[in-house]
Amino acid sequence: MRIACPFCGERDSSEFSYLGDASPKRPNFAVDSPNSPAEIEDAVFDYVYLRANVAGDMREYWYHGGGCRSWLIAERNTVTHEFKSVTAAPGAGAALAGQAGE
Amino acid sequence: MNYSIFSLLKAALSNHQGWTRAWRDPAPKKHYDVVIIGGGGHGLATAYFLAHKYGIRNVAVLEKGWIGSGNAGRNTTIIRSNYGLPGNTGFYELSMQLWERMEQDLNYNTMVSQRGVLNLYHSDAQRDAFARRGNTMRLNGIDAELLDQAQLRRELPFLNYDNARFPIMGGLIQRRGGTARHDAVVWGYARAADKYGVDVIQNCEVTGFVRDNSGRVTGVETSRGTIGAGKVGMAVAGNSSRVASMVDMRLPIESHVLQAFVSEAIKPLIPGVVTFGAGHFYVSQSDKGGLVFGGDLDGYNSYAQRGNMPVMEDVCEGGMAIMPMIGRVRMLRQWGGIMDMSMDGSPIIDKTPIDGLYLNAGWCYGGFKATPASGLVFAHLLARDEPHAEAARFRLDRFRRGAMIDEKGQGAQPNLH
Amino acid sequence: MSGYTETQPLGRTATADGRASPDRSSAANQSHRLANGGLIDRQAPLQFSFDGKSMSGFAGDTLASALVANGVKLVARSFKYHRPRGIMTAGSEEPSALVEMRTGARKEANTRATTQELYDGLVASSQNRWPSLRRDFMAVNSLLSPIFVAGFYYKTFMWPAKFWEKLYEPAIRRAAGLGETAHLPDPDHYDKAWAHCDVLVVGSGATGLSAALAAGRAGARVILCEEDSHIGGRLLSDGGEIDGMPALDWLRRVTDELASLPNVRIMARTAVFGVYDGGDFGALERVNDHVPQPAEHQVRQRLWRIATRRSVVGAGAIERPIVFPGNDRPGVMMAAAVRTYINRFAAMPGKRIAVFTNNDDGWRTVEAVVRAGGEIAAVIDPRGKVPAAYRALADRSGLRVLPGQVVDVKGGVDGVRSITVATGSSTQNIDTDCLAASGGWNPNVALSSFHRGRPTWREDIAAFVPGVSPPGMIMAGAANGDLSLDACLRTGHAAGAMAAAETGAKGKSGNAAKAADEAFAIQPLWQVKAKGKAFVDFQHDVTASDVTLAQREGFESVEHLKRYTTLGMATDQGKNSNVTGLAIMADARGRSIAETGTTIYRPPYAPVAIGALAGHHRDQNFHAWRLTPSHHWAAERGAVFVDTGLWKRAQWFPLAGETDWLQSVKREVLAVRNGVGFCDVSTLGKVDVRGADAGTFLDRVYINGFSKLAVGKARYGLMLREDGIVMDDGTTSRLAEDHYLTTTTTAKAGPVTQHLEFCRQVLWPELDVQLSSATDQWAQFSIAGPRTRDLLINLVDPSEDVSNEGFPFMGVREVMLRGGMKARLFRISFSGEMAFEIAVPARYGEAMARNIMKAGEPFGVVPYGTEALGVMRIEKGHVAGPELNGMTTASDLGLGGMASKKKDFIGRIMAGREALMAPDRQVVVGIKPVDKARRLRSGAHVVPKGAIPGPETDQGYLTSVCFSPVLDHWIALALVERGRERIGEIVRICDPLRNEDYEAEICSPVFYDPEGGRQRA
Amino acid sequence: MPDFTWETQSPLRKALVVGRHGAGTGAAGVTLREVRDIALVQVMARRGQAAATAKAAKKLFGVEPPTSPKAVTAKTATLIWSGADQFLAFAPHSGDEFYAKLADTFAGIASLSDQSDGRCALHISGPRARDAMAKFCALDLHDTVFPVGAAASTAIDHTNASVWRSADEAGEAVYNLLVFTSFSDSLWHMIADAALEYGLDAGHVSAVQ
Repeated sequence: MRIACPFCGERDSSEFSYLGDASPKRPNFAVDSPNSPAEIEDAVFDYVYLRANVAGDMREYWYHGGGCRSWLIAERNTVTHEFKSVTAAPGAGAALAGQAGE
Repeated sequence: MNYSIFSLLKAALSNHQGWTRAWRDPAPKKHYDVVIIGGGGHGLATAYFLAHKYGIRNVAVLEKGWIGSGNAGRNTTIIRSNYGLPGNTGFYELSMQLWERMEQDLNYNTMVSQRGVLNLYHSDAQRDAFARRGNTMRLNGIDAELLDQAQLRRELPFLNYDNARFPIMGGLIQRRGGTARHDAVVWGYARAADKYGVDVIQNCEVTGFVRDNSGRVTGVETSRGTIGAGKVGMAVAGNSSRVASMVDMRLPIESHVLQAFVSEAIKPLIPGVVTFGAGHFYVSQSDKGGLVFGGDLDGYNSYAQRGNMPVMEDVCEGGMAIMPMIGRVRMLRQWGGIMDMSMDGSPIIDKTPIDGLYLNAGWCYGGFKATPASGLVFAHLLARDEPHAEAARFRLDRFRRGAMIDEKGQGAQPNLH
Repeated sequence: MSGYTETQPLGRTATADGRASPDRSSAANQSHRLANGGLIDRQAPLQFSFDGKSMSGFAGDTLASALVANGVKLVARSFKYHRPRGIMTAGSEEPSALVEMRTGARKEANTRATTQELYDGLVASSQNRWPSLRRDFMAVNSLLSPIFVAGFYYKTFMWPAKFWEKLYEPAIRRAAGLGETAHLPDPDHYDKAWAHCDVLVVGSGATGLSAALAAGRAGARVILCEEDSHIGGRLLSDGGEIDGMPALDWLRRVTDELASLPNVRIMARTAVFGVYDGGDFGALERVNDHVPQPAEHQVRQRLWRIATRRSVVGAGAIERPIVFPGNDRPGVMMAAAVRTYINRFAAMPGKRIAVFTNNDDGWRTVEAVVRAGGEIAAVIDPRGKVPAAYRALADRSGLRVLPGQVVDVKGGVDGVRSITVATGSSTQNIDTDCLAASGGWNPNVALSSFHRGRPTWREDIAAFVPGVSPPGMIMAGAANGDLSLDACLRTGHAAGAMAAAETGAKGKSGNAAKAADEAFAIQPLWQVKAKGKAFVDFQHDVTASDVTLAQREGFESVEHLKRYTTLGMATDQGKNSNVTGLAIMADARGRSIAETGTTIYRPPYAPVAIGALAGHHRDQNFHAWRLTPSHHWAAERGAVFVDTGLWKRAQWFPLAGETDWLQSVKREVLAVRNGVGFCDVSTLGKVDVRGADAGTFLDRVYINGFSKLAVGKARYGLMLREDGIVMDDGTTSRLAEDHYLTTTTTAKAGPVTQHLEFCRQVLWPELDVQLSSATDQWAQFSIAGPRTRDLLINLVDPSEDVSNEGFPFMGVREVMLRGGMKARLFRISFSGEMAFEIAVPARYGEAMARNIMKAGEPFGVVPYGTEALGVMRIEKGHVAGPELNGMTTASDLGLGGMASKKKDFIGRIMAGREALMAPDRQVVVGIKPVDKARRLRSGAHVVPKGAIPGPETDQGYLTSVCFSPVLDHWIALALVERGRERIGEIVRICDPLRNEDYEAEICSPVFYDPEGGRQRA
Repeated sequence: MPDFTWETQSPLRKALVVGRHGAGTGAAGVTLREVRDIALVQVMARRGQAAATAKAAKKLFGVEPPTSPKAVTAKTATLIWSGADQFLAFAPHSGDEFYAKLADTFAGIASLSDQSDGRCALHISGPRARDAMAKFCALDLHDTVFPVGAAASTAIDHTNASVWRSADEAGEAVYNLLVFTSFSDSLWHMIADAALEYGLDAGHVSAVQ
C-alpha cells in the first residue's frame, strides 16, 4: 500500500503511522471556562472516546514519521482501503501557510 | 441425535446416510423473546445459555451470512485466562472453566487442548510485569508459573536462546491455556442451542431497528422481514459500530484488521502456544500440523477482512527471531478479521442507553477465548437485566467514569491495545 | 488443429535430437524416457536419489519429470487414509507428489516434486509414511475409513473427558502433518527487495508474453514474472503455431525482443503470490532452490514487493479432475500434465495410456501420446463422439474411443493396472498403467479474487471466470476464460497495450500475434456416480460422499463445506478441488453452481517460506540496534550491555575479581554516593523546541508551566495523555528566549516526538514552534556524587564558575572545557547526589568519557551503568517506567501537586474523572522488609497483614526493587491502595509464583536524603 | 593538571572494515563510503517566514533552498529538502563556523538545529548500487523517477534517513544517505549484507578536502 504524501509523493505505507478519525474536533476549555464541569467532561469524553467508526469513506490522521514528519489528513475508504485524498495538517507547512493566509 | 463413538459406528453401518442436520434451518418467526444479532461464537453461546441456564427458549440468532463467518472462524484459536487486572481476571477464568467442560456440556468435540500458553520475557522489566500478572492470577486461583531460562530450555529446547536480538530470559506459562477448534465451537453451540428450540437463522441481515414511541427497541428489520423482539442483543464484534449507527449510537470502539496465518502441515514441532513478547509473534501448531500464527494489528481502521504485507513480514520476522528453524516452513494462507478494538482493550457487556438494546462488544483480538463466558454473562444480562458478577466491570460508562481496564496501559488509542 | 512441433533447442537447457549423449547408460536406465525431443539437456545427466534409491535425469527436468522418466509411480501417501499416491500434475498446483527435500538443517517438508528443478546430487524422500512408502502401517486408517468420515472427530473422543487430553489428542497430533521440517536453525540466507513498474505481467505464456511485449513496446516500465524456471508457460508443453511459425520459435523471438527492451525486466523462478492494497504485489524468487545450496553471499530465496500502477494477469488455467472411484491411484494424472511430461520433458508417463476427457483439450493429450509413439489404450469421452478436429487422428491411429465414463480404477501401490469403463449399461475392463483425465479447465482467478471479488460462473466453458478484480488489474487469456491460443495472444496484447496506455506510455504496441483458433468444447462432468471411494480433495482425502454427508448435516454453505470436510485446505489451497467440490454440493442441494458460489480466495497463491518473508530480519538482525556515543569505550572496559528498547546500554562495569552483578552494582552505587561516578545518558530523548511560541506550546503540553522558566534554568515536567493518564516525564531547559531543550524517557522518545508534532501541526497550528530531535547529536553523561564539583573543576576551563553560587541547582549553561571544547552543562540530578549532566557533540563521546576519567581520577571516579542508575533512583523515590505504566495518574505518582491551576493542558479534564480521583487508588509508596535480610522481588503483591490473599485483599504490588547499598537491605517502590495514608503499616507481601510470603512496612518512597540537601550542595 | 585532548570518533569505527568484501575478486559491484567530518544544520522556517528563509538562503549560498524533495548543490554546501518548510544544509566540518554563519543569516526567520553529530553520512555507488539499495530502501530509484538532484526523507529499517542523488561518477549513479548516528552501526551491517553478493568495497572519506 502506498500513500501519496503531499510533500514527498507516493511512499510505502510502512513509513506512516496511524492515529485515527480526524473528524472529532478537540474542544478547548480554559481553566475559568463558564461551562459546568459535567458539560466540559462530557465534551472532552466525546472527543477522546467516542467514534463513528464508519464503514466507508473516513477522514483520518496519518503521520509521515518515516519521512518528512508531517501530519496528514487522508480521506480513505475503510472497506476498500482506497485513498481518495491526502492533504497536510494545518500546521504542516505553516511557514508557507502563514505567509499566504494571514 | 446424540454424538458418540457408538452412534458413529452405527451410522457407519448405513454408510452415514442416517445423519441429520446439526441444526435446523428455520424460517424466522414473527416474534421472539430475545433476538441475538450475530451468529458467531458469542451470539450462539448467548442463545445456548439463555435456553440452557435461564430457561428462555424463544430465542433467535440472526446471522447475515453463514454462522461462524466472522471472527469466530478467523482467529488463531487460543484459549487462556492469563490476565492481570480486576474485571478481566475472574471473567476469563470463568471462561476457561467453561472451556474445560465444553465437550460434555455440548456433546460436541470442540477439541479443547490445554497444551499451555507461554509468554516469553526478554528483560528484567518484562519479567517483573509478568510476575505481577502471574501473581494476580495465582491470587485469583488461576494457574501460572514463572520460568527462568534454564527451565525454559528444558521445556522448549528449540527456541533461539543464543542468537536472538532480544535475549530469551524466561517466560510466564499458563499450562491450562491452549487451543480449541474454532469452527467446532460455533457448530457445537448452534447444535446445542437448536436442541432447546433456539432458531439459528442464516442469511438474515439486520438492516434496522424497530422502536416504539418511547424509543424502546421492539424488533429488528432484516433482509428476511421484520422480526419482533422483547429484547435485542448485539454480538457482532467488528460490526458493532455499524449496527449501533442504526440507532445513532457511537461507541468507544474502532474496527481494525488483524491478520492470521497458517503454514503447510508439518510433523509436530511446537507443543503449545508460544508468544514472543519483544516482537509481534505468537504461534501454535494445530492438530492437523499447520503452524497457526499471528502478530500485531495492521494498525488502521478497516472493515476489509484482509491485510497487507508489512504486518505479514513483521510477524514472520518475529518468528525467525525466536525460532529460526521455521525458515523453510511455508506460509500457506493469510486472512484478516475485523477486531472491535475498544478504548481500553477490554470488552463491554452492558445495557445500552436505549431500552431493549443490549451490547456485547469490544473484544479486541481476545474474543475467541472469551466465547463461553461471554455467552453466559450476556445471557445473564439479557435474562436478569443486571450484570453477571464476573462482568460487573465491563460497563459502557466506565470510560466516562475513568474506570478503564487497560492491561496494556495504552489509553484511548485502540490500535495500540 | 496444430499439434506439438519439433523445434530447435531453446537456450542452454535444450538439446537437438539425436545428439550423442555423453552418458548413454543414464538415459538407458530411464525406462520411460523418450529417445527424442523435450526441452531437456541430454548432455547434462544428473544423479539424484529418492527414498535412498539412486536414479538419473537430465538438466531441465523437474524432480517429478525425472521420476516419471524413471518409471516411478508411487511417490507419496495421503494425509488421512495414507493412500498411495503418485504425480498428478506438472505444476505448482500439485496436491499429491510432495516430498521431503534435502537433509540436515536444510531439510524441508512438502516440496512439490513438480516444481523442484532437478540438480546433481538431489536427495528427496517420501513423507507421511512409516516405515516405508510401500509398506505404510498408517494405511490401516484406510480400513477405518467407514468411521473416519468428514467431521467424525467432532462426534467422538469425548468420553471419558480426560482421555481427549491424555490419549486421543496426542495420538492425533503424532499422526498429523505431512512432511518433517528441520528442527535446526535454517542455515540459508534470505532477503527482500522492492521493485517498481508501470505494468506487472504475471505469467509468461502466450498471454503474458503478448501483454509484456505490447506494454514494453509502448514504453511502459514492465516486469514480467514467471514462476517456472523457463519462460513460455503452456507453450513449452503444447507447442502449436503462432504467426506461421512453430510456437517455440515465436517464443524465442519474443523473449529476444523483450530482452532487448531496457524498460522490460523478466523475472523467472518468481511466483507472484499476492496482490495487496494500492497495486502492491508480493512475489517470491527462488534464487537458489535449483542448486544443492546457495553459493557464499547468495540467498536461497528473495521476497519481492512490487509496486505497480497496472497489472496484467495471464496466469492461465488449471485443469480440473473428474471425481470417479479410484481417481487417486498412482498413474491417474491430469491430461495436460501427461502432455507436459511427454512434450517438455520427453518422459512417457505410461506404456499404455488411457484418456478420460469431457472436453476437446483432453484430445490434445491423445495426439501427443500418439505423436511420441506411445500407445493409447482407449479414449473415454462421455460426450459420445470424437471432436471434428481429431477424427482423422482417431481413424489414422485406430483409436478405441468409448462414449462412457470411468467407473473404477484397479491397481496397487505401484499404480493403475486397469480401469473399468461403463458405456450405457455395459462395462468393460481395459488394461492401462496411466489414466490421463480431464474435467475441463478452471481459469486461474486467484489473484483477481484476493480482494474478496467473487468469480462469476460462465456456462459455455463450465467454469468460474474473474469477477471484480482489484483496482488496476486486467485479467487476460485463459485466466479470464479465453481458452484458445489465439484468444490468449489477442487478449494478452490488448491488455498489455491498455495497461501501458493507462500509465501514460505513448509508444506503439504493434499488432497481436495470431494463431489458428482452436475450438474448446466441453460437456460438464463433475462426478461419476459409481460405488467406491472417489476423491475430490486428494491431499486431504475428501471424497464425494464426504461432500454429500456435509450437505445432509446442514454444512451447505461452501465455507461450511470447506471447514467441515477440510476440502480445499490442503497445501494446494483447493486449486484442484474447490470448484469440483462445490459443484457436487450444488448438485446435492439441487441448486445451480452459480448460486452455490465459491469460497473466499486467500493469498498466498503458492505457499511462501517463512524465512523469505522475514528476509534479513532474523536472529540478531530482527531489529536494528542503537549504540551510545561511548559504546565502544564501554565495551573495551568490559561493560555488560542490556537492551533497553533498541538501545544497547552499559548495565554495569564489572571489575576483575567481581563474581556477580550485585557486587559490581553495589560498588558503583557506593562510589557515586561517597565519591563520584558517571554514566552515559545519551539515550534520553532530546527535542529542540524553538520558536516565538515555544513556551506557550510547552505550557499546553506539560501539566506544569514553562513559559515563565528563566533562561539558563531547567525544570522537571510531567505530560499527560488526553485521557489524563501520565504519558512521560523529563527535564526541560530553557537555553534561550525562544529555545527550549526537552528531554523524554529513553522508551518514549518516539511516541512523545510524534505527540508533540501532532500538537504543533494539528492542534495548535497558530503557534510559531519548530521541533527537531537532537537525541543523536549529543553525547551526554551524568556525573554524580559529592566529588562531582571537584571533578568538574579539573575538567572545565579555569574561567568557568561551577560553585554552588556560580552554578546553582537546576542551572544550565554552555561552558568551555579544558582543551578547548564547548559543552552544555545541566545541574540536574536523578541520583539524589550533587550531579551535573554534561553534553558534547556525539563525535567526542569517547573523548568525553576518557576525559571524565582523567579529571576524576584523583577522586576515584567510576563509570556506572543502568543498574546503579536504577538503584539510585529507587533509593531517591523517583518514578520511572514501572510506575509510569500507562495506568497511573500524576496524583498516583505523588506528583499531583505539580499540575498548574492557572492554565489548560492536555489531559487536564479527563484526569478529573471520578474513578481517577478516587481515594482508594493505588499510589506510589516505599516498601521495606521487616526482616532486613529478606530479598524483595518486583511483581510481588501487597495484602493487608493477617488477610487471606485473594482478589478481594489484593491491594497492590511492588513495581521497582533493588538492593540499597546505603541502607544495606532490599527496598522497593510499590503501588498500594491508599498507600500514602498507610505509612508505617506492616503488610503482607505475597509472591506465590516464587513461593514467597513475608511481611514488610509501607514507608515513604524517598529512602535517601529526603530533604534533598545533597543534590543542592 | 592532566592534558585534555578531544579526538573525534566515528560511530562506525567497529563496523567499518576497510577493504574488499563479499563475492568475487574483481571490481566490487558496490562501493560504500562513510563520509566523515561533516557539518549539518537543519533549517526550519518560522511561521510565515518561508519566503524570507529562502531569500536569506539565496543570499548566503547563492541558490534557493529546495521546496520539494530535491538536493541543490551550492559552492559551500548542499541543501537537501527534509520536510515541509525545512531543509538540511550539508557541508564540510569547520568547527563552529558553519553553524555560526547560518545562525547569523537566519536569525529571527528560521530555527536551526545542529545535526552535525546527529547523522552519519554514507555514499553508495557502483554498478550494483541500485540493486543493493532495493533491498533496504522502498524508494523507486529509477533514473526517470529519481534523477540526479532528487532527494527523499524516507525510512530505512524503520528509521528515518535522508537520501539524495548527487552527480554521476564514471557513468554510475551515486546515492548519499544520512542516517541517525546511533543507528549507523546497525545500518552499516545491513547495507553491507545487502551488497555482499555483488562484491563490496568499503571505506571512508573526509568531507574536508
